[in-house]
Parts: sequence; C-alpha cells; structure tokens
Amino acid sequence: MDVVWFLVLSAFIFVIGAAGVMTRRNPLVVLLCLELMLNAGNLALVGFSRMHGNEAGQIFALIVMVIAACEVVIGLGIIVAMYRNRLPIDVDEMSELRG
Amino acid sequence: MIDVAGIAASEVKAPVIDYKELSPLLALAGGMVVVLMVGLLRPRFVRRALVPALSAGALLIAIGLTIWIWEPGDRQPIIEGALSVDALALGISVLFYVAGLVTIVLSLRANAPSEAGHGEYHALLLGSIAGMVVLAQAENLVTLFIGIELLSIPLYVLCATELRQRVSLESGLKYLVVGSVGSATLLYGLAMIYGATGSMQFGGIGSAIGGDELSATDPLLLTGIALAATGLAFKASVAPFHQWTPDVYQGAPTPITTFMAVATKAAAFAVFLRLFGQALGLAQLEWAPALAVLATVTIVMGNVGAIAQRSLKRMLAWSGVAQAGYLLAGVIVASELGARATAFYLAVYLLMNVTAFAVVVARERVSERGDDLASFEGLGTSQPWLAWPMTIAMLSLAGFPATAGFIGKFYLIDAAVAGDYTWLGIVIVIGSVVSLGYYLRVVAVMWMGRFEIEMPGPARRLVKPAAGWSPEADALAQPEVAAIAILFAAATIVFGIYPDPLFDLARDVGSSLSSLR
Amino acid sequence: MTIHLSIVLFLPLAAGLVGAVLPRGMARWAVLAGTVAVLAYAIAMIADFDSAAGGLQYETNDQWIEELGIRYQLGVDGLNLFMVLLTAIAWVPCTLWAAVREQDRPKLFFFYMGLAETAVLGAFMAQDLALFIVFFDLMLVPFYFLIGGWGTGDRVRATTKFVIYTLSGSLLMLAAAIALGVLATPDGGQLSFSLEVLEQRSVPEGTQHWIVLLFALAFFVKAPLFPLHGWVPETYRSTPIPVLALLSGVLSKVGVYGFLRIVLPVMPEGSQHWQELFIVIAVFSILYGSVLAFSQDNVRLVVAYSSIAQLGFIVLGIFALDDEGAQGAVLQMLNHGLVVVPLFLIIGLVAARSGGGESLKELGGMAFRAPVLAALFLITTFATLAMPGSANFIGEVLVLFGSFEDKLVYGIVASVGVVLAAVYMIRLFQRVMHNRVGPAVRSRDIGGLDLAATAPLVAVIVALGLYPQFVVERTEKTTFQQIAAAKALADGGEARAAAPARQGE
Amino acid sequence: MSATSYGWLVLAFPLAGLLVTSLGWRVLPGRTAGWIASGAILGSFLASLGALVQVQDLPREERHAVDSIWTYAATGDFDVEVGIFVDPLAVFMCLVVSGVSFLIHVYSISYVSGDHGFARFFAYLNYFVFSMLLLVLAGNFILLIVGWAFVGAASYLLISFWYRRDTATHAGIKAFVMNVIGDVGLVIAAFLILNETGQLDYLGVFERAPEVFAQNDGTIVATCLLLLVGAFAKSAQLPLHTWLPDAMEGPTPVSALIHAATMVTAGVYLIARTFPLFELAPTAADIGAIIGTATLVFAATVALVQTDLKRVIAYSTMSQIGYMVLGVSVAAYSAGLFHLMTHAFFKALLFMGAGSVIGAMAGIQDMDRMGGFRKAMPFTFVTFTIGALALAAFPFTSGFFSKDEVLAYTINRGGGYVVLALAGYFGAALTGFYAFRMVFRVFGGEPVPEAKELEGGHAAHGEPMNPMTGEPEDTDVGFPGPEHNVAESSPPMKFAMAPLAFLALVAGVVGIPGVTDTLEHFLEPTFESSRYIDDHPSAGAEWVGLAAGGIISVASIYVAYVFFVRRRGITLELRDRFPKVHAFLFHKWYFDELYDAVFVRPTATAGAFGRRVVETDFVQGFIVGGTTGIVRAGTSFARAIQTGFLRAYALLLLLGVAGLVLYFLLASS
Repeated sequence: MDVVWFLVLSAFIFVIGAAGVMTRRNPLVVLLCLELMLNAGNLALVGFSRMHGNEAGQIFALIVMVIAACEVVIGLGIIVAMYRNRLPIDVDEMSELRG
Repeated sequence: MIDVAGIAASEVKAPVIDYKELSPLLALAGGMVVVLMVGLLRPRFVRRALVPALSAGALLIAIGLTIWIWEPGDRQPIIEGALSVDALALGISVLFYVAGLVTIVLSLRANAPSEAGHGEYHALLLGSIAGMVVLAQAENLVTLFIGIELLSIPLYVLCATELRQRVSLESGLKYLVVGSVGSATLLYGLAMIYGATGSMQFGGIGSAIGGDELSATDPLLLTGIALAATGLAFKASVAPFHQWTPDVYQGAPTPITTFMAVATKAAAFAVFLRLFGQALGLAQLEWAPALAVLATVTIVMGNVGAIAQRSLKRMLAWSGVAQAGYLLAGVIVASELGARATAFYLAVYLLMNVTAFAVVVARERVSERGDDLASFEGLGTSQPWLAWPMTIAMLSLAGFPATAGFIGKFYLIDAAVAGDYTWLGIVIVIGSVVSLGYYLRVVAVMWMGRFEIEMPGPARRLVKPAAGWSPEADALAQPEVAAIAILFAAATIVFGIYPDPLFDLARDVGSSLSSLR
Repeated sequence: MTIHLSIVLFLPLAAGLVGAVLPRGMARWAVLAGTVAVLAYAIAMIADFDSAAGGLQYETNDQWIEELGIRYQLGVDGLNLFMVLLTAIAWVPCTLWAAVREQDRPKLFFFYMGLAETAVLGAFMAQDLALFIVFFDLMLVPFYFLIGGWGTGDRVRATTKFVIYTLSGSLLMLAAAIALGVLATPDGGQLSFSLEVLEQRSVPEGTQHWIVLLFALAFFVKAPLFPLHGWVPETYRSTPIPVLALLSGVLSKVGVYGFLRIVLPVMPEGSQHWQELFIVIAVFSILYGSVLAFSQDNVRLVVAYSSIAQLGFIVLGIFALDDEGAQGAVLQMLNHGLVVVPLFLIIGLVAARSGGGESLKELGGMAFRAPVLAALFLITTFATLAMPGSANFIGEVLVLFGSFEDKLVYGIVASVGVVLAAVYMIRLFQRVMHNRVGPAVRSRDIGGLDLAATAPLVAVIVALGLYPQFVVERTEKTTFQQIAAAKALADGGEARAAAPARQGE
Repeated sequence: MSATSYGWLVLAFPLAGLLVTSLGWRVLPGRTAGWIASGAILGSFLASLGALVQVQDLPREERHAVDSIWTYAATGDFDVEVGIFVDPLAVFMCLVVSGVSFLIHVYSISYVSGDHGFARFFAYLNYFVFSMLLLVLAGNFILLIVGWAFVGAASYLLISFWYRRDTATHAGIKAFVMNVIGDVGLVIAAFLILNETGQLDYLGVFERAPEVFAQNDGTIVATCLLLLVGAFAKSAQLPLHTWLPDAMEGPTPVSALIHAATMVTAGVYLIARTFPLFELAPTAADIGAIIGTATLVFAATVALVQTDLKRVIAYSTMSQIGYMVLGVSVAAYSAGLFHLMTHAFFKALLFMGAGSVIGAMAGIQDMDRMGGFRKAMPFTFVTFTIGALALAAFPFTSGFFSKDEVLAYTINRGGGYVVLALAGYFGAALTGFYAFRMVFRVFGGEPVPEAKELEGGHAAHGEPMNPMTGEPEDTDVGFPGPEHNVAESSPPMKFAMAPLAFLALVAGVVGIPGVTDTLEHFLEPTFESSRYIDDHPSAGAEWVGLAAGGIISVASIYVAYVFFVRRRGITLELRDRFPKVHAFLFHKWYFDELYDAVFVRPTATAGAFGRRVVETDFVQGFIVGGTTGIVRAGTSFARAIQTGFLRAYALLLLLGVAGLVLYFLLASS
C-alpha cells in the first residue's frame, strides 16, 4: 500500500490537532490536540520507515510516545496548580502577560 | 546449506559505548539523581545550602570533564552515531554549565526553589542542562528530538515553579502549549527529512542529499527542512515563532529567565549549526534565503518590540529575539567562519545577558516597582556597583566598542559579508541603531535622573523584599548577585579589549564542522 | 627624541582613572595635569616632526585582533599632526574651565573628559580602519554621559538623539568598512583593515560607490552637514559649555578628517564618482548654515549653524579634488577648531553675565565694563568670519581657489557664504557686546582663570594669522598624497567631471 | 637705509602705537594715549619722507623696490610672501595718508578729550593708519586684500565707536558688510590673476599680464570688473555707496580721516596700482569711468538737498571720488591722484570745521538749526570757507587745478569721453552750489541761540540725545559734542586745521599745467609702462579747461549766494514747486529702500523660512520624525499582535510554518 496514504492521513491528523489547539479554550482539550499533532508525526515516521524498510522510524515513534506522555503530565500538573489557585480553567483567561 | 551470513545478521549487536566521551553527560545525570534524593531530606540547611552546592558541584565536575575530553577537529560520532562529542558540542555545553551555575547562584534567595522544593528545582535545572548537552551533541534525528524535549520539559515546569504567582503559571502553560506545537512541527519535519533521505544520521542525510538519487530541491525534503527549521527557530525564538518569548520570560522566575535566555538560545543555535551546516549544508542555496528573510523579520520585530517595554525582563526578552536574528546570520552563511562567529557571539551574549539579568534580580528583590524601569532610577548614584555592570551590559548589547558585544557584531557582519550576505550585515546594523532606543534609555534612567516614558502601566512586583529598602542593606543582603553582575561585566570589557581566548574557542568549534566551506 | 603615541593616546584616560581613585577634590587636577602633559607631548612632537618626510612618523604597529585582521596601528603624518595638536590644545582650556567651576559628581565628569580625549586622539591617530571606527564610536560614550549627566534643559532627549543620530551613521560605516575589508581581501589573502594595505588592494568600482556613500553618511552626520544636522539644535542647546566647545571644535573634525584619511586614498573611484553630489551638499550647507545662523536668536545656535557653514567649506575644499582646496580644508579644520573653542567659552562667560540668558534679546552692551572680554571676543569673531589677516582667511581662500579651479560656479556660490559669515558674526558680536544694555546684564570683565583659559587660544589664533605657513608647510606633502589618486581621476575624467560646471558657466 | 626699510618703518610706527595704546589703556594717564598715537603717526610720516628721498635716489627707470620678511602661505602655485612694494605711487600715498592722519590725530586729542573711550579711540585710529599703510605698501594681492579688509574693520570699529547708539552700530555693520562684498570681489579677482599668470606679486603679474591676456580678453575684463567691485565698495561708488552717509555716525575726526581723506580713496589707489590690467581691459576701464561720472553727478544732486551737515560733506566726498575714479579710469593717473591729494586736504579741513560747528551746537548736525556762526567762530569760518572754495574749485585753490586736470585729460581722450567730461563740469557747478549752501547756511544769516551764547563766551548746553532717532543717549560710552570742543578754544584743533587750510589753498602748485607738473613727473616712473603715458593734453588745452572750470565755479558760488543770502526762501519755493524732485533727491534716489527690498528682506525671509519650515518640517519632521514614526508604527504593530492569547500565538506559529513551507515548495518547483 502506497506510503502516500499514510502521509495524507497523518497530515489530516496534524491539521486537526493544530485546529484544535487554535480553537479550543479548555487546556485539557488543547493537550489532547497536542497529542494528536505528535501522533501525526509518529504515523508519518512509521509510514516512512515502512517505505525505506528500516526500523529507525519505528524506534523513533516509540520514543516520541514516551515524550508525549511526559508533556501531558506536565500539562496536567500545571492545570492542577491553576485549579488550586482558583484560576479559571480557560486558556483565554491566562492572558495577563501581553504587549 | 546454512546461511551464516543470515544468522550473523540476525544477532543483536549491543552498541559500543564510549563512557569517557559520555562522562560530562553522566556527571549531570548522576548529579540530577543525587540532588533529587538529597532534596528529600528535611533540614533547612540541606535544602538551602547543600542542594545548591551539590548541583553546582555536578556542573563543575561536568566542566572539568569537558576540559579533560576537549579536543578540537572533526570527531567520529559515538554510540552508533547517536551523539558526536566534538568541540562544537563541548564548547557550547560549557556555556550551558556556566549559565546553570549562574542560575543556581541567582536562585539562592529566590522564592521559586522553596515553593517547588529545592531538590526538584535543581534536579530539573540539571535535567534541562543535560537535555541541552544531548541536543548540542545530537548527531541523528532521534537524539535531536530527545535533546529538545529533555531541554524543554523541565523548563515548562521551572517556569511555573512560583505556584502562587498567576503569571508564573500562565507563562508555564503558554510555554508548554506553544512549545509542544513547536515540537510537534519539528517532529513532523524530522519525519519528512527521514522520509526523503531514508536516514536518521546527519551524515547519512548529508550524503543522501549529495547523492544523485535525491535532488536538493526535492519537495518532501524541503518541506521537512521547513518544518524542522520552524521547530528550532521556535526554540531560538526567531520571528514569527517568537511570541512566547516575552510572555514566558516575564512570567518565569527571573533566575530561570536568565537560564532560558542564554542557555536555550545557545542550545538551539548549536543544533541549528549542526543540522543545517552539516546535514543540510548542501541544500544551503535552498534554505538560506528563507532563513535570511526570517532573520530580517526577527531583527525588526525584536527591536521594535523592545522599544515600548517598561519591564526590564520583557525588554530583554524582546532584545533576545533581536539578538537571535543577528545570530541567525552566522548560520545562514553555512561557513566555518559563520559557525565561529555564532559560537563567539553566543559566548558574548551569555556574558552580557547574565550581567543584565543579575542586576534585574538584584533590583526586583529590593524595589517595590519590581523589574520596572522606574526601579532603576538614580541607580548610578545610589548603587554604582549595580549601575556600572548594567551600563556595560547595555552598551555591549548595543554594540559599543571596547565591549565584547562590538567584537561579536563585527565578527557576525564579517561572516555575513564573506558569505555574500552583505545586505544582512546592513540589516544587523540598522537593527542595532534601533536597539539604541531602549538600551540607552536604561542607562539614562540610571545615570541621568528621572524622566517620563509614554508606556503602559508599570509591572507589579512579584518578589518579596530580600532586605529593608535601604541600598546598603540590600547590597549586604545579596552580595552574590552583585558579585555575578560585576564579574560578568568585567569579563564583557576584558573580552572586548582582549578577545583572543574566545576566538580560540570559536576556532575549535568551527573546526569541528568539517563539511563546511 | 622618540615619541610613543600610545603614551599620548592613553595618558588622559589614565589621568581620568587616577582621578577616580583620588579624593573628590583632586580628580579635576589630575585630569587637567593629564591634558597639559598631552599638550606638552604634542608640542614636542610638532617640534620633532619632519615635514620633509611624507609618510607616517612615530608609527606604532602591533597585532590586536588577528582573527579579524585588526591591527593596533597608530601613526602621525602631516594630515593628523595638527588635528592631534588641536585636540591637545582644545582639551586644556576646556578642562581648566570645568575645573575652576563646581561640578556635581566631579570624579565621573573628569573621568569622562579624559576618556573623551583618549578616544578623539585615537580616532585621529589610528592607521587601521577598524581601529579608527572603534575610537570613532567610543567617542560617543563619554559625550553621551557628559551631555546627559551635566547638561541643561531637556538633556536626556538631546543626548539620546545625538548618540542615535551619530551611531546610525557610524554603524552603517562599520558595515561598509567590514565589507570594504572583506571584499578587498584577495582569495587566500589575510583579512586586513590596515589603511596602507587597503590602499594597495582595490575594490570594484560599483562596490566602492555604496561604500563611499555609507562612509559619507557617517561623516556628514558627524560634521554635521545639511540635511543630517537634525541633532544639532537640541544638543547644542543642552550641552555644558566646555563639552560643547570640544564637541563643536574637535569632534566635528573627525568626520571630515575621515574623508582625507580613508575615503579618498582607499576608494578614489567612489569618491570621484560622488564628487559632484558632495560638493552640492557642501555648498548648500554653506548657504543654509549661514542664512540660519543669521536668523537665530540663541547665541549657541548662531555658532552652531555657522559651524555647519564652516564644515561645508571644508568638505567643499576636500571634494574640489585639488591640491590647494585640500590644503585649505586641512588648514580650515585646524582654524575652525581654534576659533570655535574660545567662542563657546566666551559665550559661556557672556551667559553668566546675563543671568544665564543666551538669547540675543537678553544680551547687549557688555563691552563697556568688560573691555578685555570684548577684545577677545572681537578677535575671535574676526577670525571666525575669516577676515583677511587671519589663518581662516588663508584657509578659505585656498578652499575657494581649489573649487574655482574646475568647479567655478560652486566656488562663486560658496563665496556668498563669506559675505553672510560677516553678517552673522558681526551681528552676534554687536548684539552681545554693543547696543543698549540687556535687561538682566551685569557686566564685569573676564576673571583671571577664565582669561588663562581663553587668552592663549586667542594668542594662537593671532600667531597663526601672522604665519599660517607654519601649518601649510607641515601638512602640504601628506595632504597632496592623500588626494593624489582621486585627483588624478578627476583630472583624467575632466570632461565628464566638470561638464555640469561648464553648463553652469 | 634702503627705501624698503623705510617702508617697514612706516608700518612699524603705527603698529607700535597700536600695541602701546591698546595694551596700556589702563595705565596711560590723561591724554597720553593721544599724544603717543599722534607721535607714532608723525614717525611714519617722517619715515615716508625718508622713503621718498630713497626712492628719488634710485635711477629713474628702476624706481621701485620690493622686500619681504617671511613666507605668508605657499602651497601649489599659490605663493605669498609678507612683502612690500615701494615705488613713487606707494610713497605718495604714504605721505598723504600719514600726513593727514597725523593732523587728524592731533585734532582728535582735544575733540574726543572728554570721551570715555579716549585710549580705545586712538588705538583704533592707529590700527586704521597701520592697515591703510599696509594696503598701499602691500607687495602682492593677498597682502593688499589683508590691508583692504583691515581698513574695513577699522572703519567698522570707528563708525560704531559710540556703540550704545543703535544708529551707530547699524551703520557699522552696513559698512562692514559692504566692504566684505568688496573683499570677495578682490579674492575672486586674485584667483583669476593667479590662475592666468601664476603670480600674485605685483611685479610678476604686471610682467606676465601682457603675455597671457589678449587685449580685452574676457578673463581680464572679468578680473578688472571684480577689482572694480572691490574699489567701488571701498570708495562708495554706485551702486555700493549706501554705507558712506550712514558712516557719518562715527566721531567727526573719523569721518575726516577715514571717510574723506584716506580709506575711501583706496579704490582710486587700487585702480591706479593695477593700471596695467585695466589698460588690457579697456571695457572695464570705461565702465569704471562711466560709473565714476554717474556717482559724481548723483552724489552732487543728493548733496543739494541734505540738511545734515556731515551728510552733505559725505555726499560731496562720494562726488569728488567720482572725479578721481573717472580720472584713473581714463588713464589720467597723475591727475586722479593729484585730486586725491588735494581732496584729502580740503575735505579733511571741511570735516574738521564741521566738527567744530557741531561741537558748538552740542552735537546737533542739522543745518536748519544752524546759522550766523560767522562772528562766533571766526577761525572755523575762515578755514571752512577755504575748504569750501577748494571744493568748489575756486580759481587758483588746490581743487581748481586738480579737478580740472582730470576733466582736461578726459576731454583729451576725445570721443565719448567728452560727454563724461561735460557731466563732470555739470557736477562741478552743483559742487560749487552745495559747498557754499553749507557756508551760507551755517555761518551766514542771523545767529542762532547757540551762536549767541558762544559769542557770550560760554557754550550752549544741549540735551544728550541722538540727532538721528531723537532717543536719549546712553552716556556711559560717550556721544558727539557734549564737550563743546570748538576750534577757537582748543589749540590742537587749530594746529591741525591751519596747515590743512594752507595746503587746501596752495597745494595746487605741484600741478600747475605747463608750469610745475611736479606730481606728474614724480609719479611717471610708476606709470611709464602705460600706453597713454605720452598723450596728455597740451598746457594750452588745460588752461582753456581751467578757465571754463573757474567760470563755472564762480558762477555756481554766485547762484548759491543769490539763493541763500540775497533771496533766502527761494529754496523753499523750489521745494514746494517740485516736491517730487525734492523727495527723490532727499531720499538719496531711494537706494537704501531698494537694497532693503532686494537683499536684506529676502535673506531675512529665507532665514525665517529655513527656521520655521525646513528645520521643523523637513529636517526634524521628515527625516527625524519619519524614521521614528516608522519605528513607532512597527512597535505598535509588534505589541498589537502580542495579544497574550496563546491560541493566537499558536495561530501565528502555524501561519509561519505554512508560509515557510509554501516558500520552499515554490522555491523547489
């Protein structure tokens, strides 16, 4: 099966993720969208590694999964901290630093 | 018959690991663990004194080991081509270590560590440094990505360590989200480069581009380059991927801001040099113009953005953006001279910014106006030992002669002109002219009495006073900060008059990128 | 006797540093001593100078930054001999003037004075392009602080404007200079900014054009010439008098000096290419400066705009690309410095006598109780308007003669400036010293120490008026060498270069 | 001692006097400064005599000497020495200048005795004399220009001597600027000369000139015209004359010395000095002659109606210089210089008399207020009348011979020059009339109160006020006439006026046509290279001219007698009959108004324009404001997109990515 399909799909996922980051105001959802974007990358890697027939891409994908997990953890931590400080859970409210 | 070759091939070979080359990294990792553990102990002394001491120790050991394994010239990558421990990596990583030490000193009396827990705080710092080292040594796409994430993730946390400060959390969140978008983009780009060249190794990528089956203008490759460039540009806060910089710098605890300002940028440019210089060097004609445009935009944006700032941290953030633009010139020309100039300027940049931030730390702890310009009024008469370093830093950032900044700019322009990017050199000087507008303002505020600037309201103060409000008391309250400022200011002047040591370092760094012209 | 330029160069700075560690009251005297020592050294140098030899003398030539091909190369020849002397002469009275008055933060003030002299001397003595630029920009630092810290009125705005204006010129020059150095380097050749090397190497003419333009930008801002004098009014208004005297008397010369030292010999094609343009700018500055000088009400600004006109004459002389013109320009650089310094010191005295008033309306009738002051002012005035018998006259005549040679029309237009100069300078003298007594004027004669500061300068002016040849014979040889290349082109390209002038005739 | 060493002495004395009086102003008691200054001038007069003797000793054909002490400035072919050139012409000028100056110095000692600036005055006077002698002795054009400018400066300083009077300072600046215009003319001329002949020394130039210049070649004409600009500015000839009447603001001795006897005649000297050039450029010479004539008529007409005593004399000076210029322009060099000499005598005398009268009037100069001083001031009356007679060229006075010699030579050139000569005679008629208008109005008629008081033996007391503006004087610095220094009561003034009166009467003997012609022969060595040296009118022709001149002058004096003694008031009728004419003359043909409209105002307007529009709108507004404006705009943009919403940041980031990718894809295809 041609690698192009993998690429198209991953591109779709990437765009969906990006769109989500830009449209959703709930940090949790934003984090999910970030995951989508990273996984789009993973999909592309896997696809390519199949195309080239070497496993480097797949190893990379595995590592990325771990990293993505870390990122989400941090994100959740910050959200918790915000909650503790009784800050609104809304990315648009976090706009004091500007200009 | 038995396919011996097949069996041999199926055996799993464990990679050869050269622990000597790896030792600085190991020292950091070890230090990280130790500090984290020790940090769990209750006694105040342990947390306030021992932990910083240990982490500082780790960094010093790393520096020592770096010097031990130092060797200029082109080096074979280690661990199956995962990392290459050459002068570029080592030289730049020295900058990380120094920045780390400075950060530790500046954090001694900061709130952030005590809020986040000293062990965690310092462990994260060391972790981030480790990430930078990996990044600087990265010789293939995987290590590159690992490096970047290992660098960033601790920083996300460190930015948000002042848990009770809303702005601190805000900066953490912003950095995290926007940063992750950047990482995702980078990852996608790396994936495409891999797809186009079929190799994760920089060397392999380079030879693939050089090879005949892949043209340098292959769209897949170029898209990959574009996306990867974005990811790195983001870390280096190159416009238009700079927007997180002012907000995060301002919101984060000032010691962390210092660290980010100097170390992150250095790491980003190290990998810029390696990836674009070595792996993608042959495609320079394709990507250089684009990066040149980015550099121009960055210089313009950074400088005009900085002019209207009252908050020193924010102003320095913007100026950092502009400086990133200058540095990019060294990458664009993809020449050994360019690499040298970049390395040199990174070192100088460290000196200048550390000085400036140290003074900011000292002031924001004692002035009720926080890091607002107003809290620097009349510093020249009240606290000359702070005013002079700040003045030197500002003049050096503005590129006045007899400071290291002048030599740095000179070197960069030299590289730009030599690489047929004279117009970029002129853009750099025009940028510096604009930058005078805000650098000189700080000097004027300190030495020439009060005067009005039309600007938004002053920044709130985020930090508890270190001592009573009298200058003398403050000076006694935090001698180490003033010491840092004076030390680095002195270095700025010395290297401005006798820059040869830095030049030698820069030469070694440049020598390790053999593929460059 | 051997002269070590490095000693001359760093003496003032050293004095400033010494003053910084001495007790509060002593700093001023330390720096003053330093400036006097420099003056002594300079005089010794003049005495020792061999006017027959054309090349550099007392040369110091060491490696400074090998990586960038920057050498620590100092030297004195006919071109900068009197510029160094001017600097030395000018600094003594100005420092003395400041020393006998109360300054706040005296240590800083006099440290900056010392640093400033070092920087200016460096710019004049540098024989390496990069080194020249280093000192050229370094000059700004002390003046930035002196104006901003001890100035009057809206001083911060003024000094910021001054620095940004000047640096925007000189940073572009920096870029141009680096480009010059790099592009001039032959393949495999070692990058070098040493002027003697650059004069050997050549840059394609097209490149020279824009490089010369950027250099000119920096120098015109410094001079200043129309229309790049935007910083002048504010800066002149708020600069403290002794600093202003130096700013207008000495610093303004560094720019035009750069033309003769760097632009003409290194980039003759480029210079010759823009000759017409630069002459037009110069001539326009002469007329514009003169007309404005005579419509100004603030005493400082009268002199400020007159300087624009005077510098216009100098540039005209340089770009006439003619021996006499260049010689006149060199002479005029010295003369203008020598007259402007006492002029500003006297203006300071006058202002003090009218309760700080610097508007011509508030002044007048001072001569009666201050005959000596009036006499000094009168002599300086006559010298400034280049009355025959002053060295300024010889300077201007040579400049005009030079421009008449093949730019007759411009020369004649420029000589209108001579008449206007008479108008605004006599007007200035009269409105200050003559006519009815101004409202707040409490006239008294010049004090002993101020006399000690100004009288010697006036004496020098008179002496030069009697024997200008003293300067001419020492500068002649080098001056001719510097313009030789460009002149040859101008003469070779006679038909093309002088065509517009012909039409004008 | 050689002629040149005497020449240096001539310069040295006044210079020394200048230094002593100026440096010793604080210590010199009483009138010492005055005596020292006068002594210095006497010294240089004697030195001039020495020079005269020495020059006469030289063989006739090389009757000139040059000498220089040091190189002034030499670069390229511009080579100037501090050198002097002594020949009969120079000696003649030295004698006239130093001689008259000496007498005027003495006169001044009592005239400004009570003035606060006594020492300053004599320092200035000495400075002037030094400059004037430098001018006449200079050996090259540059030094000539130096002297030229110095006398201008001296005249400026002396005009605004009473510097608290606005009128004085204005007059001063006017004179100075006009003179600078002249200087510039000379400078450009000097360049052309240097450029063509490669020389600046007189001798060299005069040698090379005939070789390099064709007759009436454009360059030489231009050169001579530029020289004329200098000459006319200095000698107050049309159109550069407006400063001279205002210069009367200066103390009367200054008017006598600078603005009558010496400085203003420098132009005549210049033309005579550079005659070889002018003879190469006949066109220029003719222009000079025409302008000279025009000036002499113009000034005479204006002098008819002025009521300010000194200004009348000032205009008569312009008129007389017109004669001299005419003379030297038509190659009647000795005649022109002859008139220069006699004029120096009688005009100085007239001014001195006027000064005495003004003293009696306590500073008032208006003739309408004067009258009947005949009895009160017999000495002044007599000397003044002698001066007037000489001015009117009354038969056998000095002016009689000199003026008519000029005209005789002019006629002798024939052709169009005859017209000029006739104009000259017309001017002569006017001269006689206005000369005696003064005499009759000042000394004739009923004694005015001041005169009566003076007869009573005590002087009138006028209020210290400026006769021009009527505003009260600032008595700090001093002002004319408070001391009532009238010749009758002050010996120095008498001592100065008597010899001049004598000379005014008999100085003609040096130039009686066919009889003596002493001066002519004395000057011949200087002018022998002139191509007109031999065609001078026959003695007979000259006597015819003299007769005509004599008749004209007597007639004009008689008319004046009729107008101002026999039938007084007829002038008023005339004024009422032709108000326009009167106004035209009274306003000096509106020259001041014209210049004000053409030069002064435009420059001022340009200045205002530059200050208001160019500075604010272009330099500050466009250049400075434009740049800062761009930066400001950029700033506000950068801040505007820095919204603080991380979703916006992500958006921009991804837009950046898109842009970059797009670029690469376009670049690749």
